[in-house]
Order: sequence, then structure tokens, then C-alpha cells
Amino acid sequence: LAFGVLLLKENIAARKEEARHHVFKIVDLGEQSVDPADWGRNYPRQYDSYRRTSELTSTKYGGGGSDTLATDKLKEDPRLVTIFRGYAFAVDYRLRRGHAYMLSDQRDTKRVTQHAQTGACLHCHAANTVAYRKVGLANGATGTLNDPLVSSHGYAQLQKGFEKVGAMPYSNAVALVEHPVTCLDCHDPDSTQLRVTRPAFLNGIRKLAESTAPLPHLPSIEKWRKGDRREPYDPNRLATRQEMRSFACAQCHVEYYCGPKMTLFYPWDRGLKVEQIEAHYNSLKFPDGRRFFDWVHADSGAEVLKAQHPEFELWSQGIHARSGVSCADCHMPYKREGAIKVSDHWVRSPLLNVANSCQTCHRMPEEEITARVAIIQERNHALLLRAEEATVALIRAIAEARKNGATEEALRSARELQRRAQWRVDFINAENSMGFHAPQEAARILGEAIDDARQGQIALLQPRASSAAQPKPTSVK
Amino acid sequence: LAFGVLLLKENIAARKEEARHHVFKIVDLGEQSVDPADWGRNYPRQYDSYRRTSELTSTKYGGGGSDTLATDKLKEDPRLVTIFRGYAFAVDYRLRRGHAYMLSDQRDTKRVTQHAQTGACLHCHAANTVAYRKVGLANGATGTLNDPLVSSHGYAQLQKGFEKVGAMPYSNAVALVEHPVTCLDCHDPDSTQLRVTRPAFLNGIRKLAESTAPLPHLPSIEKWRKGDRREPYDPNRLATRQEMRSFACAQCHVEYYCGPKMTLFYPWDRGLKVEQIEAHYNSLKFPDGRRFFDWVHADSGAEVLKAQHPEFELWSQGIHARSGVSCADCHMPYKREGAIKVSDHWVRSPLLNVANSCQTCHRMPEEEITARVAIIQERNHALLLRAEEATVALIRAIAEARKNGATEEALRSARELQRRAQWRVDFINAENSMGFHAPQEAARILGEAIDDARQGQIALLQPRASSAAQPKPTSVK
Amino acid sequence: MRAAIAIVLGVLLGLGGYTFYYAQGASYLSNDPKACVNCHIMREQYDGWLKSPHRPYATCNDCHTPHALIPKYWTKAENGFWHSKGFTLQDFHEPIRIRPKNSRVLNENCVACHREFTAEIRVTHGHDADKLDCIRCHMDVGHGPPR
Ligand code: HEC
Ligand code: HEC
Ligand code: HEC
Ligand code: HEC
Ligand code: HEC
Ligand code: HEC
Ligand code: HEC
Ligand code: HEC
Ligand code: HEC
Ligand code: HEC
Ligand code: HEC
Ligand code: HEC
Ligand code: HEC
Ligand code: HEC
Ligand SMILES: [Ca+2]
Ligand SMILES: [Ca+2]
Repeated sequence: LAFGVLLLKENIAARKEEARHHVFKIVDLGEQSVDPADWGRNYPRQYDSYRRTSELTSTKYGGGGSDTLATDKLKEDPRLVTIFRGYAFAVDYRLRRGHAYMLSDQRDTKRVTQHAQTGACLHCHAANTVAYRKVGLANGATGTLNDPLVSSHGYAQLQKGFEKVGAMPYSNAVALVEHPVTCLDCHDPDSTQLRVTRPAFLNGIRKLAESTAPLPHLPSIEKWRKGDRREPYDPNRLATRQEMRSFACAQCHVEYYCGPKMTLFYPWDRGLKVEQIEAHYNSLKFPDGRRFFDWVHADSGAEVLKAQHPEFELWSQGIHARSGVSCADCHMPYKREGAIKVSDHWVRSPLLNVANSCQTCHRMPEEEITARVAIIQERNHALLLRAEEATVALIRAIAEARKNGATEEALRSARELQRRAQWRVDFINAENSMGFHAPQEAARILGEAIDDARQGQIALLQPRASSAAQPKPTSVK
Repeated sequence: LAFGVLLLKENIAARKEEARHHVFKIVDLGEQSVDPADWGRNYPRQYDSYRRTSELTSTKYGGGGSDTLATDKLKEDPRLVTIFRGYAFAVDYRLRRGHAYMLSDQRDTKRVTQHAQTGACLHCHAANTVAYRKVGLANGATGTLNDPLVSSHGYAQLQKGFEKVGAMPYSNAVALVEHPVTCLDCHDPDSTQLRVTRPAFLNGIRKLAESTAPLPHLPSIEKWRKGDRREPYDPNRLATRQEMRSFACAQCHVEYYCGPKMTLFYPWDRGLKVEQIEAHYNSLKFPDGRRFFDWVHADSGAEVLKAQHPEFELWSQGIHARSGVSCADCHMPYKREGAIKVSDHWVRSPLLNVANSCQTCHRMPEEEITARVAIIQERNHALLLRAEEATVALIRAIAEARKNGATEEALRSARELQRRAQWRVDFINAENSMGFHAPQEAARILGEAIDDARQGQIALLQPRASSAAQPKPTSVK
Repeated sequence: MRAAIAIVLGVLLGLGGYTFYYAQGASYLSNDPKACVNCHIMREQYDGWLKSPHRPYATCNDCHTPHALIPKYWTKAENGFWHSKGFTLQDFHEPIRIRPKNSRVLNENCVACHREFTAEIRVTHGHDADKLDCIRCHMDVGHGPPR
């Protein structure tokens, strides 16, 4: 019993101590400290949780499953095979999983092993700042590797290297990198302050700032717009801390173009909404003068678009973004370690950690919170399947009409509607929250997809009236 | 013992305090006190705000406008004329306005002046408890008018009178009532406690309780279900205070059937969701053996349904209901009157009173709150118009096929799809919050409506494949 | 678990004097809000309270312990036990959530101070007459907005 008293006292003393704790610098970190283990010496708590991204997890719609290979999306939903016919995604398309896998999963996907890809793919799948800068320097950029990344020299090296590495064949480029996303990609080595380092993001957010789309959830952009605009918008200099807690993720969790015909870019010149991005794509021309598209659908012959993980874009339309809730608030919540609060670097589904991630704001039992997410996701899933069915029906109808010898002219309107429908369905299918990041917006997009796809079928069946079924330009606000 | 004594003393002090509170009974109120002016003597603050429901107000989607007659929905949206062809709603259909107008607006609508209606209409448009009870007594119900309404006598009188008055022609029935909804309809005259008095609500909620639909937002029903169920569910005895703050409104702001073929009822036997109600209607037969419908569409010949103001039903699917936020919280918020706070009985759009109705829970500027509502409503409105367009296109297509001599058999599938689409479109159009009460659910419903309507068009154009386009039974959970 | 509780209970009731002193357990008996922040665990609530509209009018105890004398010290003793136990074993749910029992105490305290002002809205009562839940609407009065 006396033991008990001592234990108690000991414990209280320990906690009081922890509250006074500081960071002990053991290793000197710099712009070339790519290896997370080095950082781990100084920041063992963050490093420990960072490494846990290698654990296999799954929730109803999240995580990658418990198999060695992440769950196969094409097997789970065969409609996708029809939808992506003629494109690499029809060959291999899996659920995402932890950050620890990003480099190997990319190296191993049949989209890479069976299709020619470029070095641009590495932009979001590796710790690449040093590699980019080295290649940049080798190609004429000025300064040295020791310049801070956030400096004119650092930026110029990065951009130059990004362009060069992006143009290499994948197999050459991948030899230049070693780690999945690492500390240096998100943190200044000197101050540990958050920073963004992905060139396509730096370019994309600059374009977004220069657009006229209202961005109430990104106050530093709204503020920059009111200034003299002589310097382009730079998140590393201007963004608020709360914005940076989302920008760190928006470096990669965004829609992109990464094909062989143009340098990797994020299509935000008109805004982040599904129809604003579509309008931007529709306005783009390839170097050969043709209208922008991702691939020509094998069955229907339509020039269609591929959406990839637009988490940042969909989140931007939701109530959480609007309320200033960042990606890190939910996916890297603070957790208490003794008396210290640290950000949980085990980036994963918040449903695996509801107490830290949701309950700080929502005062209700865990079961209630997961029930609410389930309702949102189930509704979204049902509507998503409906929209996919409609899209598949349209693809089949066009394919059949082709077989029956329909003219290109007769197919035009239906193909345009396929492009619209498919873009919308894919926007929500490729987005990884199953509607949660912005439930009403996701449902609206799916509703439009259904309308477009079914109108495409009607256009084929009723060619005279096809002018009425022309794709209506959705007003872009 | 000392403990007990102290506690007792505290308690007595508290009671003395209560006794000094502000209500001065000037008038003795009883079950026959229909005139709100009498209540107003005792409760001048509530009475004053109650009377303000006669003020004309409007917001972008709320209120009735500033004209003598409420804004004409048919003029604002001519698609509705096509959708309701063959039914009284195609003749006169206006925006709702304050409670003070409910009796006169009903008396004056062309739906009443140009179409034969029954006394059932008065169920939700007048202070009718005394009228019902008198007629009930005259038709053999036992007890007296002085029995408390919430008693077996009182209930029996009410139910009998409700059935009898409901069967009268409107013009006879309306002579029995004098006031729009009044204090007695929502309050016990003795205790001022909330109560519900509408027979169709009492019947409907009993059926709902007996269903298996999960109702996490109505805890007293979930509790009753776990009991022995010997006594049917009675909200006046079992509901929590917070539930009563919504039930008071759910007496009237609900979907109903009020045609000549059956007694007025609320279709909640399978639950409150759009497809649960639809399933219930589809399972019903009229006395003549025909399947239930509201009217036969003049252009298409389809047996279609009419949805009316399902505010309670849609709210039930939303995040506010789930969070225990009642109708009264938003539409009758507390307000300060000198040294006392009271419920604002000026029932109206919360957007006219954001400070009291939203800002206690949502700590943000008023403009931010209204902006959020606007985003929700605009998204919903755009999708609603899309769904209406699809429905109108289907109606036109069926009408044309009929003209061209299509057989009944060839039209069957398209008409069924019209019934489904129309029910869904109308559910959201007739609901008065323009999607706000449950944004994702509303969008889902509209997405389904679009799919159904467009599939109807396809079924007509592609008769061979029509089996594929058969209405799929939506799973009812 | 039960054993752990039993041990701590024994400690507190029996030989816990020194620990009680060291952890400034006596602060539980004072009305000074600083007493509560002795546990860094309460820091957030303390910081919130500093900025809340109630700071000039109400201390932690005004809201969180019964105003009557004996229940007050009973509640303090009971909460003191739970909080010490939680602090020591670090086995409590985070974020900290008020227990239903303390929630009731809290609500009674709102009414105790705002009796007159809320007299009329408390007159009409449903079937759970006692529980007009002030916190449902006024969640932020003690500690500012929850987010
Ligand atoms: C309010 C909390 C919240 C915010 C803010 C948020 N998310 Fe999520 N996110 C979720 C939830 C909940 C899920 C669904 C998880 C599941 O189904 O298991 C999710 C899913 C995801 C997934 C898939 C996770 C998995 O395990 O498969 C990714 C990736 C993701 N979010 C990225 C982001 C990014 C990037 C941002 C910021 C632009 C963001 N999230 C903002 C709550 C949030
Ligand atoms: C450098 C690019 C990059 C950055 C920066 C990045 N992610 Fe990821 N993220 C990925 C990739 C790639 C994957 C998929 C890895 C795989 O499946 O092999 C992924 C997977 C995820 C998953 C799924 C994890 C699981 O267990 O299923 C979540 C959640 C997630 N990221 C959230 C975030 C958040 C939140 C941030 C910012 C704090 C962020 N990501 C920053 C590229 C990135
Ligand atoms: C703009 C950033 C970005 C670029 C560029 C990018 N990825 Fe990814 N990739 C991600 C993110 C984020 C995820 C995790 C979310 C998901 O799976 O949807 C991911 C997931 C993956 C996955 C695992 C899930 C799946 O789709 O099977 C593979 C494989 C993959 N990417 C391959 C590639 C290839 C090949 C390229 C180049 C053609 C590429 N990535 C380019 C960001 C990117
Ligand atoms: C995908 C982006 C990302 C990566 C990779 C990353 N971090 Fe972080 N880190 C964050 C975010 C976001 C925060 C929260 C910063 C804030 O709120 O300002 C953070 C915070 C921190 C902090 C501040 C204290 C805290 O816990 O909030 C430290 C120290 C840190 N990270 C160390 C590391 C180390 C060490 C690594 C590598 C092992 C690493 N980080 C990898 C995104 C990242
Ligand atoms: C930092 C604060 C914060 C965090 C963390 C947070 N939320 Fe929220 N949540 C909000 C705010 C603010 C709203 C908007 C409503 C409001 O103003 O009260 C909201 C709204 C919601 C809604 C209703 C809106 C809708 O989309 O239907 C749900 C459901 C929800 N949150 C679930 C979650 C879940 C699940 C998590 C964890 C994965 C989470 N939230 C994490 C602050 C937060
Ligand atoms: C969280 C707040 C909230 C709750 C709870 C709520 N409403 Fe509403 N309601 C609104 C808002 C906001 C509108 C839109 C007002 C507008 O467009 O002007 C609205 C609109 C309405 C309208 C149309 C108002 C008008 O002026 O035309 C009616 C009728 C209505 N609600 C009834 C109900 C009923 C009945 C319930 C409960 C079953 C309920 N509401 C619950 C916020 C709420
Ligand atoms: C006895 C039936 C009945 C009850 C009970 C009832 N309403 Fe109404 N309500 C109506 C009718 C009928 C109208 C339309 C009156 C008109 O347009 O002439 C209406 C109109 C409204 C409006 C529109 C007001 C405006 O200014 O546009 C709102 C908001 C509303 N009710 C909310 C509520 C709420 C909240 C409750 C419960 C506290 C409630 N109602 C109880 C029948 C009722
Ligand atoms: C179940 C309750 C209920 C019944 C039964 C009912 N009403 Fe209403 N009525 C309402 C409510 C609530 C509103 C306000 C909301 C709205 O306008 O959608 C309303 C609005 C109206 C309005 C004003 C708006 C408009 O539609 O033009 C008229 C007129 C009206 N009702 C006539 C009738 C007639 C005629 C009947 C009988 C056939 C009837 N009502 C039966 C509840 C009811
Ligand atoms: C349904 C929501 C709700 C509930 C429950 C509620 N209140 Fe309020 N309260 C309000 C609103 C709204 C106001 C603002 C009135 C105004 O300023 O016109 C208010 C105002 C107050 C004020 C005065 C604020 C000022 O600005 O001076 C006090 C004190 C108060 N409430 C105490 C309480 C207490 C004590 C309880 C529990 C018995 C309670 N409230 C329950 C909504 C609520
Ligand atoms: C449409 C329903 C409805 C009508 C009609 C109605 N009330 Fe109320 N009344 C309510 C609701 C809801 C409350 C809130 C009760 C609660 O929270 O328990 C309330 C509360 C009250 C209270 C309690 C104090 C307060 O302000 O919260 C009084 C007194 C009151 N009403 C008097 C009247 C008088 C007098 C009339 C007629 C002039 C009237 N009511 C008409 C719904 C109604
Ligand atoms: C009594 C408390 C309360 C009142 C009053 C209230 N809300 Fe809410 N609101 C909530 C809760 C709780 C949530 C769910 C999110 C959460 O858990 O924080 C929410 C969520 C929301 C959301 C996000 C969910 C969605 O549907 O997109 C919006 C927008 C919103 N409220 C607007 C309003 C408006 C406008 C009003 C006034 C007409 C209002 N609220 C009144 C408590 C309230
Ligand atoms: C004006 C009243 C008031 C005062 C003063 C007050 N609190 Fe609170 N406290 C509250 C309310 C309200 C809650 C939230 C209860 C709920 O959500 O049901 C709360 C909750 C808490 C919680 C539980 C955490 C949670 O969010 O549920 C703790 C711990 C707490 N208070 C500690 C303190 C401390 C320490 C002080 C003094 C520095 C203090 N309180 C002063 C009203 C108050
Ligand atoms: C010995 C350290 C310590 C002290 C001193 C302390 N607390 Fe706590 N308190 C805790 C811990 C640990 C918890 C979490 C316990 C749990 O949730 O089981 C807690 C939880 C709470 C809660 C929410 C849980 C509940 O019991 O309802 C309230 C309210 C609270 N404390 C108020 C106070 C007040 C008021 C004071 C000062 C009079 C105070 N605390 C002093 C450690 C302490
Ligand atoms: C020790 C007495 C005391 C206690 C306990 C107390 N209050 Fe207060 N409260 C006050 C005083 C004094 C004021 C300022 C003067 C006023 O408005 O009456 C105030 C102000 C308020 C206000 C208006 C200020 C604001 O927040 O906008 C509200 C609302 C309120 N109290 C609600 C509550 C609630 C809810 C509780 C319980 C959780 C509570 N009070 C507990 C004394 C107290
Ligand atoms: Ca793309
Ligand atoms: Ca109906």
C-alpha cells in the first residue's frame, strides 16, 4: 500500500516534469536531410507515428485492406472496367493505403509496369526535393544545395529539376529517389515550420490565387488578391498556419494532369469546383492543336477525362473547410503523449481515431459519430452506383450505335455527354472520402452525372431532338 | 442527517424563488378558451409575438412575399403547371406565409373555391379542438367539453369529431371554426405545457412508433418500443420536452393524404423516408380496390402522387434532428424581453432572425451563416430545376406517345417511372426549406428523380429494352 | 481495473495525506480556479474560462459543484477522487467529457444564478420537467466555443 502512495507521487512528479519539456537537438538537420531516421533522433514521437503508416488498416470505405496488395477496386466494382476501357486504370486500380507504401505501390502497379510512364509520376510518390534540386543545378539553375528551399534560388532549382525529371522515363527517374514522402517535404529543417515543396502545387495555387473564384476558406489568398499583386502568391510566405495544415496535403491529394503531352499541372486556373476544372480542361489545347482529353474511350470513341483523388477540391466545397477545419485536424490530430501534445504522424482514416480527431469538436459518443459518417457514406455510395450504372449504359449504347454504323455526327452529342457524365462520376469515385468531405456537393455532382449520361442515351435514340439534349453549359460561378 | 436537513432548506428557498415568477393569472383558461386574446391577458409577450405572424415577410426562398396575395408558385415556375396538370394544384399554388393567414388563405384559394373539398382540410388550418369535440359529443362520444383533452374522453371526442367534420363538405365545416392555429392547439390551458392535439398526428405517430424504422432522433419512441407496448404510443404522455418542441409543428408540417376517398392520414406506417412513404402508398388500396394514387395525370394518364410540405420528414433525415435541434429552436427561438426570456411566437423564417435562432449555437457572423444557407439552397435549387426538367420531358414524351397511339402496355413502364420521379421531385419542391433541413438527403432524392424520369423517356424510345428500365425497387431500410 | 481503483481509493482515504498535499489536493477545497489547473489536464478549460463571458461572475466551483454546502463538499470529494485516479493512471477518455451526473449539477447551477431570467421558459414543462438543458444552446458560456 505504501508502494501505491509512492507510485502516485512519482507519477505526479513525472507529469509536472513533462509539462516543462523542450526539444533536444541531437542531430543538425539541413536541406539535404532526406532520411527520416535523422529527423527521428530529434523528434522521436513524430517519427514513431510516421513509421506506423506502414500498418495495414481498413474501414468500410477507407484504407487499403489487410492483403499484401491493396484491395482491387476493379474487382470490387466491375463497372469501372467498362468506364476506364482503353486506359491504364482498367488494368490495375487499387485502394490507397499508408504513406509508407507510396513509392513501392507506384513502382509495382501494372499501370507502371505494363504502360510507359514518365518521371512526373514521382512528384507525389517520393521524397524528391533534393533530387529535383540536384537535377535543376545540373541543368543550369543557380545557387547551391544548401540554399533554403524557400528562396529564389531554391525555388528555381526545384522547378527546373521538376521539369527535367518529369520528362524522363519513369525507370530512369525512379533511380533518383529513395524514400516515400518525408519530413523534409513538409517541414523546414531549421525551424520545423510547415512548408510546401511540390512544384506543381506551388504553380497551381498561384494560378488559383490569380483566378476570380471566391475562396472564403483560404483567407490568405483573398488577402493577397486585395494587395498590389506584384509578387505572385506564395503559400510558404503568405499562408496562415491553419491553411498550411491543409496545403501540406494539397500538395498531392488533388486532381492533376500527368500525361506525356504536357508538364504535370493542377487545373485550378478557374477555381476548384468540378465544373470550373472541366471548363479549364475544355479550354485547353494540346501542342498538336487538339482539344484536351486524357484518353479516347476504347468502346465509345469519346475523348474523356480522368479525375484523380480531388480531396482538396471536394473538401474545399464542404462545411468543414468553410469552418476552418484542416486536413491535419482530422487526419493528423493532436494526441497527448504524457504532458505533451504532438501531431499524430500516423496519417490515416480518422474513423480509426475518432476520439482525437472528431471528438475535440463534436461532443457526442464515438458510436454516434461513426453512425453519422456511415449515413453520409451510404447515401453517397448508393448514388454513386446509380451514376456509374447510367454511365455504363451510355457507353454500351454508343458502342452499339457505332457497331450499327452510326455516323460520327450522330455520335457527337452522346460522346460529349459521356465526357461530362464520366468526369463527374469519376470526380466522386476517385475522391477518397466516399462523399464525406462535402456530402451535398458530392450528391449534386452525381445527380448531374446521371442526368448527362441518361440524356446521352436519349440523344442516340432520338436523333432529331438531339439539339434539345445538347450538353447545357452549367453556369460556372 | 445534517446533510438531509440542509438539502431540504436549499430546496425550500428555491421554491420560494419560483413562486415569485412572472406569470400573473388574470384570466382562467380552460379547454374551451379558443380565443388567443384571452390567453394574451396572462401571457402578453407570447401573444404579442404570435400576432406578428400577420406581417408579410420574404427571403430568397422563404415567406410569402409582400403582395396581398402570397407569391404564385405557378407563375414563378411554369414547369409546375405541366407537372400538376389535371389536379387542383395546377390551378392555384402559392408560397406559404404566416400562421395568421392559414384560415383565410385556405378559404380563398381556387383549390377550394373552384374544386370541391372536404372538411378534412381544416385539420391543419384552424383552431379546431373545440369544434371537433362538440361534433364528437353530438355523435355519441362520452364525457363533457370540460374533460382535459389529454384523457380518454377527450381523445375519443376529438377523434370522432375529426372523422365527422372531415367528411363534411368544406363550406359546412368551415362555419364551425373561427381562428387560425391558436394557443389551445399547442398548450395545455392549465399548465401551459406543450401538447399535440391534431388527431391525424396522434394516429400517424402511433403508427410510426409501431413500425420498425430506426428513429434515433426520437428517443421516447425508441424507449416505448423496448417496453411492453400494451398502451399505444402517446406523445402527450411519453415524448420528451425537446421532442414536443418539434411535434408541435409536426402536427401540420407533414406529408398527408386528404382526398375524398379515405379519412385524412399521415403515411408513416413504414417510416419517414421518401421511399418508405412511397412503399406504404404503393401497398394501399382504395375501397374500390384500385391501387392508391392522388390523381391521374391529364397529359400522361399516369396515376401519380402529390407530396405536401414534408418538413418533419425531411428534417428527420438531417443533421440537426440527429443533434437534437428542434423546429422551435430555429423557428421560435428564445428572445429577451426586459428581465425575462420567452419563446418568440412570431413563427417565421429563421433567416429573418439569425441572431437568436442560429448564433447561439453557431458562433460566427450573421453574413457567414446566411452565406452557408445560400450555398445549400442554391445547390438544391439548381438540382431541383434539373429534376423538374427531366420530369416535364417525360410527361411530354408519354403524352406524345399516347397521341401517336401507343398501347397501354407500351406506356406502363414509363408511367410507373413518372410516378416515382414525380413523387421525389415533389417531395423536395413541396418541402419548404429549399433543401436546408437535410441537404444531402434532398440531393439524393433529386438525383433519383432525375434517373427515374430519364429512364422513363428511354423506356418509351426503346421498348424492347424496357424490362431493363423497369423501376427498380429501392431498398427500404 | 477494479483492483487499481481499490488501491487508489485506499491511498486517498488512508495514507494519501502526503500525496494529497503534494498534488495540492487541498486546492479542491478552495474556490480559486488556479486550483483546478494544477492539473495541466485542466489547462484547456482554464484558458477557455479566462476568455469566457463568465470569468467576472463565476469560478469553476460556481458552475461545477453544488451550491449547497454538504453536496458541495461531497461532490468535490467524489470528483477529487475520480480526477486523481484518472490523472495518475492516465486511463481516462480524451478529450475529457463531463459525466452525466456532473452535467446535472452544472445545469442546476445555471438555473441557480439565472433563476429569474429563465423563470418563464421553465414554467412550461414536458415530461422531463427538470431538464431544460441550458448547455444545449449555451455550450460556450464556461469555456468559449468548443472549437
Ligand atoms: C472533418 C474531418 C476531415 C477533414 C477536415 C478532412 N478529412 Fe479526409 N476523411 C475524413 C473522413 C471521415 C474520411 C473517411 C474515412 C473512411 O472512410 O474510413 C476521410 C477520408 C480521406 C481519405 C481516404 C482515407 C482512407 O483511409 O482511405 C483521404 C486520402 C483524405 N480523407 C484526405 C484528406 C485531405 C487531403 C483533406 C484536406 C484537403 C481532408 N482529408 C480533410 C475526414 C476529414
Ligand atoms: C508527397 C505526396 C503526398 C503528400 C504530401 C501527402 N500524401 Fe497522403 N498519400 C499520398 C499517396 C501517394 C498515398 C497512397 C499511398 C499508397 O496507396 O501506396 C497517400 C495516402 C493517404 C491516405 C490513405 C492512408 C490509408 O491508411 O489508407 C491518407 C488518409 C492520406 N494520404 C492523407 C494525407 C494527409 C492528411 C496529408 C497531409 C498531412 C497527406 N496525405 C500528404 C501522397 C501524399
Ligand atoms: C498530384 C499528385 C500525384 C501524382 C502526379 C501521381 N499520384 Fe499516384 N497517388 C497520389 C495520391 C494522393 C494517391 C492516394 C489516393 C488515391 O489512391 O486515390 C495516389 C495513389 C496511387 C496509387 C495507389 C492506388 C491506385 O491508384 O492503384 C498508385 C499505384 C499510383 N498512385 C500511381 C501513380 C502513377 C503511375 C502516377 C503517374 C502517372 C501517379 N501515381 C501520379 C498522388 C499522385
Ligand atoms: C505529409 C506531411 C508531413 C510529413 C511527411 C511530416 N510531417 Fe511533421 N507535421 C505535419 C503537420 C501538418 C504538422 C502540424 C504543424 C502545425 O500545426 O503547424 C506537423 C508537425 C510536426 C512537428 C511539430 C510538433 C507537432 O507534433 O505538432 C514536428 C516536430 C514534426 N512534425 C516532425 C516531423 C518529423 C520528424 C517527420 C518525419 C519523420 C515529419 N514531421 C513528417 C506534416 C508532416
Ligand atoms: C476542428 C473542429 C472539427 C473537427 C476536428 C471535426 N469537425 Fe465536424 N464539424 C465542425 C464544424 C465547425 C461543423 C459545421 C457545423 C457547425 O458550424 O457547427 C461540422 C460539421 C460536421 C457534420 C455535419 C455536416 C455534414 O457534413 O453533414 C458532421 C457529420 C461532422 N462534422 C462529422 C465530423 C467527423 C466524423 C469528424 C472527424 C473525422 C469531424 N467532424 C471533425 C468541426 C469539426
Ligand atoms: C437548424 C435550424 C432549423 C430547424 C431545426 C428547422 N428548420 Fe425549418 N427552416 C430553417 C431554415 C434556415 C429555413 C429556410 C428559410 C428561408 O429560406 O428563408 C427553413 C424553412 C422552413 C419553412 C419555410 C419557411 C418560410 O418562411 O417559408 C418551414 C415551414 C419550416 N422550415 C418548418 C420547419 C419544421 C416543421 C421543422 C421541424 C420539423 C423545422 N422547420 C426545423 C431552419 C430550421
Ligand atoms: C395547425 C397547423 C399548424 C401548426 C400546428 C403549425 N403550423 Fe406552421 N403553418 C401552417 C400553415 C397552414 C401555414 C401556411 C399559412 C399560409 O400560407 O396561409 C404555416 C406556415 C408556416 C411557416 C411560414 C411562415 C412565413 O412567414 O412564411 C413557418 C416557418 C411555419 N409554419 C413553421 C411552423 C413551426 C415551427 C411550427 C411549430 C412551432 C408550426 N409551423 C406549427 C400550419 C401549422
Ligand atoms: C397535414 C396538414 C394539412 C392539411 C391536411 C392541409 N394543409 Fe394546407 N397547408 C399546411 C401547411 C403546413 C401549409 C404551409 C406550408 C406550405 O405551404 O407548403 C399549408 C399551406 C396551404 C395553403 C397556402 C399555400 C398554397 O399551397 O397555396 C393553402 C391554400 C392550403 N394549404 C390549402 C389546403 C387545402 C385546400 C387543404 C385540403 C385539401 C389543405 N390545405 C390541407 C398543412 C395542411
Ligand atoms: C433552445 C435554446 C436555448 C436554451 C435551451 C436556453 N437558452 Fe438561454 N438563450 C437562448 C437565446 C437564443 C438567447 C438570446 C436572447 C436574446 O438575446 O434575445 C438566450 C439568452 C440567455 C441569457 C441572457 C443572455 C444575454 O445576452 O443577456 C441567459 C442568462 C440565458 N439565456 C440563460 C439560460 C439558462 C440558465 C438556460 C437553462 C435554464 C437557458 N438559457 C436555456 C437560447 C437558449
Ligand atoms: C404552433 C404551436 C404554438 C402555438 C399556436 C402557441 N405556442 Fe406557446 N409555445 C410553443 C412552443 C413550441 C413553446 C416552447 C415550449 C417548451 O420549450 O416547452 C411555447 C412556449 C410558450 C410559453 C412558455 C414560455 C415561453 O415563452 O417559452 C407560453 C407562456 C406560451 N407558449 C404561451 C402561448 C400563448 C399565449 C399562445 C397563443 C397566443 C401560444 N403560446 C401559442 C408553441 C406554440
Ligand atoms: C440548438 C443548436 C443549433 C441551432 C439553434 C442551429 N444549429 Fe446548425 N448545427 C447544430 C449542430 C449540432 C450541427 C451538426 C454539426 C455538429 O455536430 O457540430 C449543425 C450543423 C449545421 C450546418 C452544417 C450541416 C449542413 O447541413 O450542412 C449548417 C450549415 C447549420 N448548422 C446552419 C444552421 C442555421 C442556418 C441555423 C439557424 C437557422 C442553425 N444551424 C441553428 C446546432 C444548431
Ligand atoms: C459559467 C459556467 C462555468 C464555469 C465558470 C466553468 N465551467 Fe467548466 N464547464 C461548463 C460547461 C457549460 C461545460 C460543458 C458541459 C457540457 O458540454 O455538457 C464545462 C465542462 C468542463 C469540463 C469537462 C470538459 C468538457 O468539455 O466536457 C472541465 C474539465 C471543466 N469544465 C473544468 C472547469 C474548470 C477547471 C473551470 C475553472 C477554470 C471551469 N470549468 C469553469 C461551465 C463552466
Ligand atoms: C488531480 C488533478 C486534477 C485536479 C486538481 C482537478 N482535475 Fe478535473 N479532471 C482531472 C482528470 C484526470 C479528469 C478526467 C477524468 C475522467 O474523465 O474520468 C478530470 C475531469 C474533470 C471534469 C469532467 C469529468 C467529470 O467528472 O464530469 C470536470 C467537470 C472537472 N474535471 C472539473 C474540475 C474542477 C472544477 C477542478 C477544481 C475544483 C478540477 N477539475 C481539478 C484532473 C484534475
Ligand atoms: C455564480 C453565478 C452564475 C452561474 C453559476 C452561471 N452564471 Fe451565467 N451569468 C452570471 C452573471 C452574473 C452574468 C452576467 C450578467 C447577466 O447577464 O445576467 C451571466 C451571464 C450569462 C449569459 C450571457 C452572457 C453570454 O454568454 O452571452 C448567459 C447566456 C449565461 N450567463 C448562461 C449561463 C449558463 C448556461 C450557466 C450554466 C452552465 C450559467 N450561466 C452559470 C452568473 C452565473
Ligand atoms: Ca486528371
Ligand atoms: Ca400527399
